Amino acid sequence: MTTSSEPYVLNIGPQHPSTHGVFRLRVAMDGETIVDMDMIVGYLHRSMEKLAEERTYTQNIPFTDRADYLAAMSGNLGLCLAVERLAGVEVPERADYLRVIFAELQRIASHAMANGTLVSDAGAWQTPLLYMFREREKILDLFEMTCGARLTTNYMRIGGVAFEPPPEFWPALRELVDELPDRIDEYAELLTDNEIFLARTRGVGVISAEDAINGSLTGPALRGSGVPWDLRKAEPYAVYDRLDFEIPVGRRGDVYDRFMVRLEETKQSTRLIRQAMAEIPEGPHKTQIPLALRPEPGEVYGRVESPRGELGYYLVSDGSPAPYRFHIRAPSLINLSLLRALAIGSPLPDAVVTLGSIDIVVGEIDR
Amino acid sequence: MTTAPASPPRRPEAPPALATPMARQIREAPTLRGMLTRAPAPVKVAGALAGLLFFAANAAIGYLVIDGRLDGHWYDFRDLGVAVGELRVWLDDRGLGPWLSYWVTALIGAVGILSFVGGVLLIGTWIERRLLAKFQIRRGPNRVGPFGLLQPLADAIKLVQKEVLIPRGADRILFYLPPVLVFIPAMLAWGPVPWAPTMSYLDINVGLVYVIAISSLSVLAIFIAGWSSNNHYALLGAMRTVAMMISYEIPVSISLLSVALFTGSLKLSAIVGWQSDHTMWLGLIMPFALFTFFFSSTAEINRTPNDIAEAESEIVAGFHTEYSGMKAGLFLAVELGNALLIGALAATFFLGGYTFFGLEQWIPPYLILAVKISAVYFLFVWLRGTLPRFRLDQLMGYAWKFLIPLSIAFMGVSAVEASILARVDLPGLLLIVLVVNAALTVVFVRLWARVVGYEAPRDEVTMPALTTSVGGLRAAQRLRGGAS
Amino acid sequence: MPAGPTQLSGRRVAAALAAALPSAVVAEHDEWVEVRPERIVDALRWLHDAPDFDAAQLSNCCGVDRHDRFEVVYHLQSLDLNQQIVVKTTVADHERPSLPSAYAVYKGALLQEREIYDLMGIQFAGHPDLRRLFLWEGFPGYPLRKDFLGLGDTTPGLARFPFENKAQPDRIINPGLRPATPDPASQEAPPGWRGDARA
Amino acid sequence: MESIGIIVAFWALAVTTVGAALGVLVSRNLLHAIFFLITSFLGMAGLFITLSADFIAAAQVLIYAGAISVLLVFAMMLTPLASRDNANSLYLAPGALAGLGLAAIVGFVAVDTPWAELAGSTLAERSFPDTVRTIGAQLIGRYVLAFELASVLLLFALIGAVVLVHDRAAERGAAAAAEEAGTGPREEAT
Repeated sequence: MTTSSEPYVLNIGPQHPSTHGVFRLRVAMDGETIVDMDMIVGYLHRSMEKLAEERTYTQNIPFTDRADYLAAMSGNLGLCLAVERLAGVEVPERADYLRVIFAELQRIASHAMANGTLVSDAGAWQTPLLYMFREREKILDLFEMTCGARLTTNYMRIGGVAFEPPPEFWPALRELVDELPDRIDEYAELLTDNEIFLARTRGVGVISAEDAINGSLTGPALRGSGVPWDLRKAEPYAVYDRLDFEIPVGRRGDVYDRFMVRLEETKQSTRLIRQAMAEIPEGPHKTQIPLALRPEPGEVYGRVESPRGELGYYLVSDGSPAPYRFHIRAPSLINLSLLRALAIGSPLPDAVVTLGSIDIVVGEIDR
Repeated sequence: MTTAPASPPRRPEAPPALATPMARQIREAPTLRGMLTRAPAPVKVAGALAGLLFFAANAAIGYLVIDGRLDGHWYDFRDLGVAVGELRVWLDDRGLGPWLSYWVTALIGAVGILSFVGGVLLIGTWIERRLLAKFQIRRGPNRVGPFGLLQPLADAIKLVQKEVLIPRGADRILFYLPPVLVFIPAMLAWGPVPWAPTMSYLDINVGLVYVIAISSLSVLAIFIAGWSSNNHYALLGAMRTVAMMISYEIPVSISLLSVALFTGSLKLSAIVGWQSDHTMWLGLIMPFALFTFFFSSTAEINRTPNDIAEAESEIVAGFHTEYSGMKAGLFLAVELGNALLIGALAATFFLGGYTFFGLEQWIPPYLILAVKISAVYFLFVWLRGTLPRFRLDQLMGYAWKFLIPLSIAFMGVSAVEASILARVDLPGLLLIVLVVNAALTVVFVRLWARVVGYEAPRDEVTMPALTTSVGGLRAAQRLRGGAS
Repeated sequence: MPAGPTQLSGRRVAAALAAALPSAVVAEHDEWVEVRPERIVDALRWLHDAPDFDAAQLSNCCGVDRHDRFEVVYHLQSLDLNQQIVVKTTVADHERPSLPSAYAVYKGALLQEREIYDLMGIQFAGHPDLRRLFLWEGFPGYPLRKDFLGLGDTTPGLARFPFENKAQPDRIINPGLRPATPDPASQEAPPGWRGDARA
Repeated sequence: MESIGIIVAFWALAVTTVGAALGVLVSRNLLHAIFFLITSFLGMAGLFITLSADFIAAAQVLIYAGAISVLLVFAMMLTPLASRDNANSLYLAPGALAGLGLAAIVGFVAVDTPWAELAGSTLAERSFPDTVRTIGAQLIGRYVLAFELASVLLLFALIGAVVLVHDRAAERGAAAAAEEAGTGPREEAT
């Protein structure tokens, strides 16, 4: 008797619990094993790069909120840094510290979301996700306190930040920073010693350091593969060169390492916030810039370490108030370069966990 | 803004109380503690008196039962089975033919089981959701009725109203059947569970085999559901279920065989009777069989950590992806009912059934069983709120490489011990067996783990390395070299 | 002035590149080096392999429409040396631009080049999977081109909803778009959402 | 004669069993045929219950309806799509002949058996005797040879299946490994 199997096509998405947005995978499967995969994106395409060419630099800041809507602060910061370098705008020191504080808060919130959904993809029925949401909620409360919005913050400005945080912000932040390390240890305890979680994530979705570098991976996906690369150290912006922190680096490049790198990064972010709170000077929070900023003709590639990796803005100016070309280097999209190679030959559950560990935000992929 | 305010740091002011109806409802939602403390004094006194009275009445009747004065009389209200038996005798005496009494009592039992399971399903949904909410630091349903108790009813009404969709290309007849078919075994398997010494609907001689046989039928309904939906997710879920059932029925059967070996009977009431006579739970004597039964049951009824047949992050809802409305509701209800059923079976086989070391004399035995079912059910919910999910191959490997060999080994141990127990009559022998089995479990599991090559994860390997200098491939190789 | 802190001088890269690949360099600048489009893959590979530059990662790759030509900008970076190199190349043909694909050197070019193809219409020869990324196959035009809005007959977006207008096959949904044969009814009432709804 | 309940139950079960068996024959869809077969098995289990053979009934449900049917489903899923049709085949005439012969044998046995003597008084009591103990004693007592022979046969079948599958899998695995080593699509990172 001969047995034969017929490959069939499975449409994962655009609406699927583990695609984290409108993201579609067309998967050819042989039984439970993936034999081929095609990624279909663009359901959330809003043509930001085209729209940006008709708006001033400041008017473009809200787009960066909507690109990576889980890390709006990092998106704001990246654009502001790029424009500041393009136009030669000086930033007050206090604004730099505020930027560090908010970017790191955003990193904690985003990593909490990423790790929570990863564990949820691994099958834990949302409990770790909701635990991590607890801290995320507090951070979003802080954002709301400061700039009135929780998700699309639109907080950074060219030359500083939009608002001074209100007086009640600082005690609340202090309280959060004090309790965060305990919370992170709690998650680590819940998951890192969990045999099932280890069995599901260790040795799964392994990306070697060579592949990760060649495939343009950045952020926790690259660090999980063992490459100590962090733009906050490599090309310090704001005041990161004055603050003391470490880069967590994975050992095998599997899903578990990416998870642990994110967990450890939240700890380091807490350290950074603590230092920034201690050192923050008095002073203005913003430099006045002209309403329609006209940078000299030229180009700039400004980049920051967003929670998902290297978030770059390639701006070309022709001397007019609007950018001639506005390109967002989206880490979510580019980190998916290796997804097909990773998925082929792996069983469906592993592919789901691998996708979760790469941590995509569909708003940023599609832009 | 100064970083060191003059006054000590304080929490930000609580936001002013919102005046919207929903906010008010949240604020004034009743809590159990609030109801107890805020109740008027007469209500408190009356409640305390009622509780005392209930306990005193039970104690008095229990005393009379032990005394022997109430033996076999139906007005021992703690044992509804006696009442049904009396009814049957009374009907027989009326001369209405032997089959009428049989059918009437059967009808009473069937209606009893159906209404019991139906009612418990509603409450069980609420319990599960509230418990999960507690595990997940949220509130859970708390709007409909007191504490949200009527939420399952509201859900059911909503589901009944919803349209039942049939996907294009589905096998229409087979698509209609499964929600009904899946309910049948879930109800039938409640039959032989003894709730009290004489309170059992189907106390048949082969109760244990019957339970295994009936529970093996549910896989068919699940497979039909998956196959007829004309959906790849459903088919994947169905195939996973079938593969899992084949694997996990074996350890379940073997672990229950150990029970049969010890008690010398396949009758559920006799199994409970054995545990009651020896004042010892079988689960304590054979912990590995209990674990095997429990773990395999989670696989058979699709509960975390073995819920791969409806793994929502992989195959959406598995075999019932295409079902909508009350059909989907039936699947979900059966899933919950199966959890309760496994609770009842685990309690009967391994946890002493309706007995609790003599306490069943003083409070109604079915309450004891209900408490045990709730305990096992709580464990299920706890697992669901805590653990991630296995992968299919890991689950299969766990069954075939770990559970089945060890179950067979422990069945051999149980056979030897059962034959010793049957021949030697020593007062403390059962305790010795208990200790020996506990030791053997530890030894066997450790040895077998070594044989199959399991290795516990070590911390220094799993934690990420920390560095302060950036670099590329060369730095990565340096770090890796330093780590290993 | 706008160069990044770790960015290498384009002149230094150009000198080294010209020594190794004589005909490759077209122009040099403080910030970038411009490479002949036919030699771009060779240049990238040389930069990738040269120990002085060690451009291990293609950090960013994007196109710029200069009205009569396209620029494609490659931001390369060396992680070990912590330096960044900007390489540009110019595609002269504005109608049917084509360029060799960097995928042979950098796997990370896979999706970035697809994105450029999708939004700018630059064909990458040798790309393994060159399809539209965000937009669907058959989308008219390439939206990031500067002349996209002036394409004449084609207008982006749906001209009409596919299923809605069974009774009126020529009902205009997009008020900016005129039908091929003007409908007398729509000429009387000015085309627009509200007017269409009434009609 | 029995009580009316038993009679009603017998006829209902008999109609179910035979009807489902006919459904197996006539249904074109192989999966439908399998489900008819399961219905037939369940009906047979019910018939066993009416005969007070509770253990056999439970075993019938467990083994035939629960396990064999799942095996059939598996076999059907693993066969190529083309053969999932319960179509007419060359075996129609020999199958009909064999079926008639079997029916003749069953009929002969049914007519020849002295049912009245065998039935005795057990049915009248409407209770199930302790059949499990009896069956167990018989299996390791009077019929031990047949029992052991059957078990040895099953063991052979098991080993044979393992051998058959194992050879193929090993060959295919080796071939795949060789192919992979030849092309070497992914290099192992050190």
